[in-house]
Amino acid sequence: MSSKTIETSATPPPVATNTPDAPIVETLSSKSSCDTPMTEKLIDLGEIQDISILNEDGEVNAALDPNLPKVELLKIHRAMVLTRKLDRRMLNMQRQGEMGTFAPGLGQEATQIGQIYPLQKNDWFSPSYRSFGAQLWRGWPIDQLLLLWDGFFEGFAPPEGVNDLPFSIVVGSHVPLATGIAMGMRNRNDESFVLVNFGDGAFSQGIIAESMNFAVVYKSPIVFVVENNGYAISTKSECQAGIAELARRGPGFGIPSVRVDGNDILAMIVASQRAADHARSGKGPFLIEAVTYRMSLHTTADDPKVYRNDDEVEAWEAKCPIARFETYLKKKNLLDDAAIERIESECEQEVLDAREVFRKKAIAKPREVFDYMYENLPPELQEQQADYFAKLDRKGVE
Amino acid sequence: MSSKTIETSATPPPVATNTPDAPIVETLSSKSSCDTPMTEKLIDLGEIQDISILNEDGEVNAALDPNLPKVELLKIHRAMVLTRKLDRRMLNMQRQGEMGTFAPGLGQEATQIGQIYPLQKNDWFSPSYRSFGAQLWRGWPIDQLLLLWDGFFEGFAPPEGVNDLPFSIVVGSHVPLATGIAMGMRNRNDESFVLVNFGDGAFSQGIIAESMNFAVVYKSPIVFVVENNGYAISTKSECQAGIAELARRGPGFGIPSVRVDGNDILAMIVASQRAADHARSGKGPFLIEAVTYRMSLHTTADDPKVYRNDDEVEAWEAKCPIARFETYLKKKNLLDDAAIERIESECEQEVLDAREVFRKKAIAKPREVFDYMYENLPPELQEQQADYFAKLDRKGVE
Amino acid sequence: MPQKTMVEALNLALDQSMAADDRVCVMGQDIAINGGVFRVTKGLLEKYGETRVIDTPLAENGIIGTAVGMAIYGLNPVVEIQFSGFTMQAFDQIEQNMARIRNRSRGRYRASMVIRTPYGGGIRAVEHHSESREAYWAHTPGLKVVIPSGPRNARALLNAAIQDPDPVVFYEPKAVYRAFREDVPDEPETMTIGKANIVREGEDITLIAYGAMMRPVLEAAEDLVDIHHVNVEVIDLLSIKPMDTETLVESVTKTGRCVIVHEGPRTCGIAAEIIARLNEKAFEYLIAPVKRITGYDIHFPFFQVEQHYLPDPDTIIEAVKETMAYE
Amino acid sequence: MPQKTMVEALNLALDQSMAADDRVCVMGQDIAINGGVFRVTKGLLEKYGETRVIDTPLAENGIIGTAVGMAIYGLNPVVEIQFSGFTMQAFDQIEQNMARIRNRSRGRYRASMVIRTPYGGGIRAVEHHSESREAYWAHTPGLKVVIPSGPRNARALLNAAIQDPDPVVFYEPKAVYRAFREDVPDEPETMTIGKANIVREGEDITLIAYGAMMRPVLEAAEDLVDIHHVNVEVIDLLSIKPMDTETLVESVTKTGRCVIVHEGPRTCGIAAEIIARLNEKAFEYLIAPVKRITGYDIHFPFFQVEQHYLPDPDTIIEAVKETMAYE
Ligand SMILES: Cc1ncc(C[n+]2csc(CCOP(=O)(O)OP(=O)(O)O)c2C)c(N)n1
Ligand SMILES: Cc1ncc(C[n+]2csc(CCOP(=O)(O)OP(=O)(O)O)c2C)c(N)n1
Ligand SMILES: [Mg+2]
Ligand SMILES: [Mg+2]
Repeated sequence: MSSKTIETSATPPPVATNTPDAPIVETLSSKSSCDTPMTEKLIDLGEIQDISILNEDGEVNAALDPNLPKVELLKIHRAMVLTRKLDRRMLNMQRQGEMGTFAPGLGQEATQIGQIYPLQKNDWFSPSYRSFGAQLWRGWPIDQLLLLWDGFFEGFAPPEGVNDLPFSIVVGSHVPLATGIAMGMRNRNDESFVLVNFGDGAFSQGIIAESMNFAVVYKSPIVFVVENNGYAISTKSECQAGIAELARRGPGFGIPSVRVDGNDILAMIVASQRAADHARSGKGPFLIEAVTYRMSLHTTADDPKVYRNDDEVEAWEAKCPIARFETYLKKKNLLDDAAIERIESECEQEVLDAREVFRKKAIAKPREVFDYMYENLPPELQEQQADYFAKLDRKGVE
Repeated sequence: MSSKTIETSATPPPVATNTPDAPIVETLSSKSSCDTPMTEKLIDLGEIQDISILNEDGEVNAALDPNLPKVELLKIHRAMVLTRKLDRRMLNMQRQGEMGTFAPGLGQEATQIGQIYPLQKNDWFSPSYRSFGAQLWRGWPIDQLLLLWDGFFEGFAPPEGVNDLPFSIVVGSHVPLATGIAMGMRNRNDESFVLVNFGDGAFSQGIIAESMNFAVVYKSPIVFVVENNGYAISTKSECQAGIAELARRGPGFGIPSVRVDGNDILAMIVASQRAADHARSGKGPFLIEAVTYRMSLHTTADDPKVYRNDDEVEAWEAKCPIARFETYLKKKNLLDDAAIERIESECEQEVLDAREVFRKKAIAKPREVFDYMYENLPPELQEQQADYFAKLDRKGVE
Repeated sequence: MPQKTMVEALNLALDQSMAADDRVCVMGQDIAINGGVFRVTKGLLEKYGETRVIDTPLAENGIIGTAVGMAIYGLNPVVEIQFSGFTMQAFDQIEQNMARIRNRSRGRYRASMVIRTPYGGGIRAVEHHSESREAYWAHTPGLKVVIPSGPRNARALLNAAIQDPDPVVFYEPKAVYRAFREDVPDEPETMTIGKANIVREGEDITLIAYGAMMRPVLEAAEDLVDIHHVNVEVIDLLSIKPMDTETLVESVTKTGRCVIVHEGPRTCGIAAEIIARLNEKAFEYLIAPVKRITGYDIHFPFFQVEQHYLPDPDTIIEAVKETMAYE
Repeated sequence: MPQKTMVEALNLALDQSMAADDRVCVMGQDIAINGGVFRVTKGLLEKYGETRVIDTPLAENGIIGTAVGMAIYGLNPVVEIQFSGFTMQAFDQIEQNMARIRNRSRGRYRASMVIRTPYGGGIRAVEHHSESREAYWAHTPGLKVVIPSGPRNARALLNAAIQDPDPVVFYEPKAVYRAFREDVPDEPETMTIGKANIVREGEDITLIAYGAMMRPVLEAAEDLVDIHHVNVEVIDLLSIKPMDTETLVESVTKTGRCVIVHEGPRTCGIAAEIIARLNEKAFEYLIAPVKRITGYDIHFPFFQVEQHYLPDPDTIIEAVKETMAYE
């Protein structure tokens, strides 16, 4: 796993069957870094940063604190609380049979809100499926997210004015789209940038390697965020890759990278803003590894007890991104318990109100399934559609 | 392209449209590498070696010289000469219409012979299409290589006792097979290893990233050789990737890597032997970047004049791997001009003899095309085969 | 005989195959410690250890490519792809290596391996989780493609697929995974790949289907016989490639009428191929056009409306009635 | 009118499309400085610069995926994949994004883009360079698939494909690239995707083909008319998906007999689909079984024997004679 030194064998190599007089290849120990040939030069691979600002107790490293204005801090806090409320409510609805299988984001609120924070309206976002925190921030109505997870296709329609892709269900498959948008920006001298996120599991997909390479070759304005939440379903991130810090992969493609405590909202914002600046200023792609933990189920169809211990989960509870941030805000006298309670109940209410909207909208429209296949439905599909409508008619379905 | 430092923006970030009071994210300049949280630690990515032993004038760095026995040195030299003779002859045959499109390996003889040198009979080799140098070393008869490039499928049949895959035409597609063989070895406690090579262009294929990741996750005995010959058809390697040294990608996957002067046979052998030792001793995969140059055409269908200057090619002529090695051997008094001439004409004769064998064997066998589809041809294919035979019968084809 | 679901029956086939032959290994995402997202590989890790029950990184193309390598090395991998929609990720390794290594190496190497993957709709899943694209593999030279319809034939077919010296794509109808139980004997059973099964004999019309579609077809058949007095012959295809053309032709030669049912898209689907073969070999016996009840040429809809997309007994009955009425 | 090869005609279509609409850009391996391995994009770099004529890294899946992203952003990419065998590498991005982004985004985004790629045998190429797997794309919802047969329709079809708001897979018969010249007018021509072309009218039998197979078919047709006195009707399909079922059905309704020719593998190929549609819509007019002369279900053989694999005029004539003789 070490990428540091070249291992040399202490014993002579075995005799090759096709080389009767086996050569002795000397173990080379001298390492010179001079520039002339006939040497072993060393190529320095450099370093990457690992950023943490707010610790588990809500203590801040003042030298690194971005000192965001109060209104910003409160807005961020509220977004994290709202994300969590929605998350819990969806789980609850799912358990009650009012929601399809969905992927909870519990514990990843700082990662979500931190990465999306620097985006402006003209920037683009290509999310993975566990990104409703960021989607809320971008302006997706809660009721629409509920519709989506409950199997209504219209939930995927990006709201007017929101430059987001419908999220990706096939892990990694949305990443080249983001790179392509960034290539388009670059070619059109558009000063926006693209944010794309994916998981530690997705990072094994070759298409992400290809997308990173395209991004750096064309110096395109894109920020890759790998949300390392420890698991891809049951597979621990240690088993997913041969590097403990996934951020190491970025430099291997020539992409500046950082590692961040993904449960530390301040560190996430600092890293994301830095990445956004980098991308916007024409310097090409940037990679952020956000180290966090999937506190809940992979999806509601999953049983984590099969593959992980409660101990592990409990240890991560102490690192809660919201609690930590609240301590910080309290110390800054920007929040107190009463305010937190008020915000929580407002958020809860917002979710419940959205649920009502969702319930009203949750009407299947089976006749729409052909509507978005092509701009103009070809005759052979018109025929199939007519068959299908006849079938619905026979069943008495609207 | 630098993987070294994180760029920080000197100016405040732009105002996000959805955040009226824009936050000022401080530029972080302090870099501490202490281990406590609330800091910016630095993760050291380490170094990789860049090995060169024999320079363009045939001078050797004695400290690094593997001091191979005479018989080995001469064997290696002969293999390089034979490779070149075959190469030139194939080009000649192709131009005369006696050979299909083929991919010359001119200039890459040291890369080829150096990488294959440490392999024993039980080791496996999964070559790309520009590997006939290594294939000759492994025991593929010349006439069979000629058959293959002239469109006779039987040219792909691995000779008895040779653990090689038929080479890959789809760039990169053979790499996971090699990793899979290595995984099998690992699971079966087989102490052999697998060698796989591919080009600087192929390295952009996601499947190679996946294969490298699998190899390191399962600590499988495999050596990846990327032959960076400067081009993928017309695409310069600088345009193919965002890293000048392709070996940087290895550490990004947790794979120890070296860069080698691929026109330096001694450096190639030292690096390959080291990689082989590493793989054989259970330490997992190893990556070698061999820096060389495609002196000739991409394939006989290609016209390099469209995309590169003669100057560039000439500059590389001075780096000829064979000439350089011959100077070294002469200085060691292992060769003189007369001996070189003799070896050259022996090799030439060997190729010409093989051409005769090839000419005798070059008989199309159209009735074989169904033979290796399945172990037992299913009835529906038997029917198609019967149709096909009837067609051949009508045409009077054997 | 013990009653088993299809999931349990498949698990039994894997377990017994692994016990019988140590070259057999299983690999895929979440198949070891988690026992697979549908639990088909449950308990195998404990029994056979992590060199034979292999959790892989999340990369389908890498999984298939490395499995082909393992097969070349002499092992016999049974790969799970979590949903058949993700076999698209591995298309190149399937088409370029798995299907070709025998031919390319002129018989020196073979890819004796199985890709197991759940396919089809009906389980309220999200996008990409309900595809039925078996026609892609049927169109790909070098592969075999089989699809069981119930626990017992699933177990026997999987045994056959594992023992097959050539690569087999094994589509598992996930809607059937736990839908019902069947007697599955303890002693290993196998069956011949390439043989269809006449589930019900009849004289009036031939109904051809496979996989999850056998259920609506059999339901329709019951009503057709009982209520509409149509004596249907029902064929479970089981093997998509090679196809048991002989059995199909014989049946249609007898009945003169035929309806084919599958979930996958219509154009260039399995029904098209069956029609082409019937046209070639039973032309003079055909009394009516062969009807196909298939998925439409659209993306599988989100789950609130999937039941309307999928062929159902009513539609099948309608098609049979129309075909019977044709003169 | 200037006489052009197909390569030159395609180059003209690209050039004029790029001149007319600055959203059109071309991308692929070796297409800029090298002008493409078949020189279809020659000269475009000099005219339109490297932001619109984009040499890419060697990664087909990345090429298609990023092109879809560019299309979402509002550009109109025309991608070259060097050989159609390598579209396998991009199967997932084609199926999961290119074919779906319109539907997934409920019409908000579209992949108005073209994949141009040479397909088919006959140029003495190595493995993977002669495939004809258009049926994969025909089976994939959300795509259009077109295949020209000569310089003039190649140019018009490519214009149509570039202007199409939906993704088009554009297969170029590489055996025809430089095989002959045709008059190709300077002023831009286009044609309707989804329309077949009746190349020769006849009463006795319908011959259906497309792409490179039009040449042996037309050669056969000549002999059939002149020597065998069979008045064949010849249809050039041009658009594989959507297919001009109406024209096919009308023709076969008239002739009652039909032979279909394609290079790709037989099972679930384009001929199977045509037969299914004729069965559905021209059943009562069919006098003889529809014959298919196709590639076999094997890997495309190495080039010393490829001429035997490919459908040839003799085999087509034989099939027509058999079909004519059927009563
Ligand atoms: C290509 C593909 N393979 C498999 C799956 C099934 N699957 C869904 S989520 C998941 C794990 C993803 O893990 P990770 O990328 O770490 O994201 P996380 O779920 O942890 O957010 C898997 C295997 C899929 N959706 N797509
Ligand atoms: C997947 C795939 N895409 C495209 C090609 C066409 N092609 C053949 S060789 C080649 C360039 C390969 O370059 P590189 O990997 O550097 O190897 P080199 O030819 O320089 O040895 C290309 C694009 C192919 N064979 N396979
Ligand atoms: Mg994860
Ligand atoms: Mg190269």
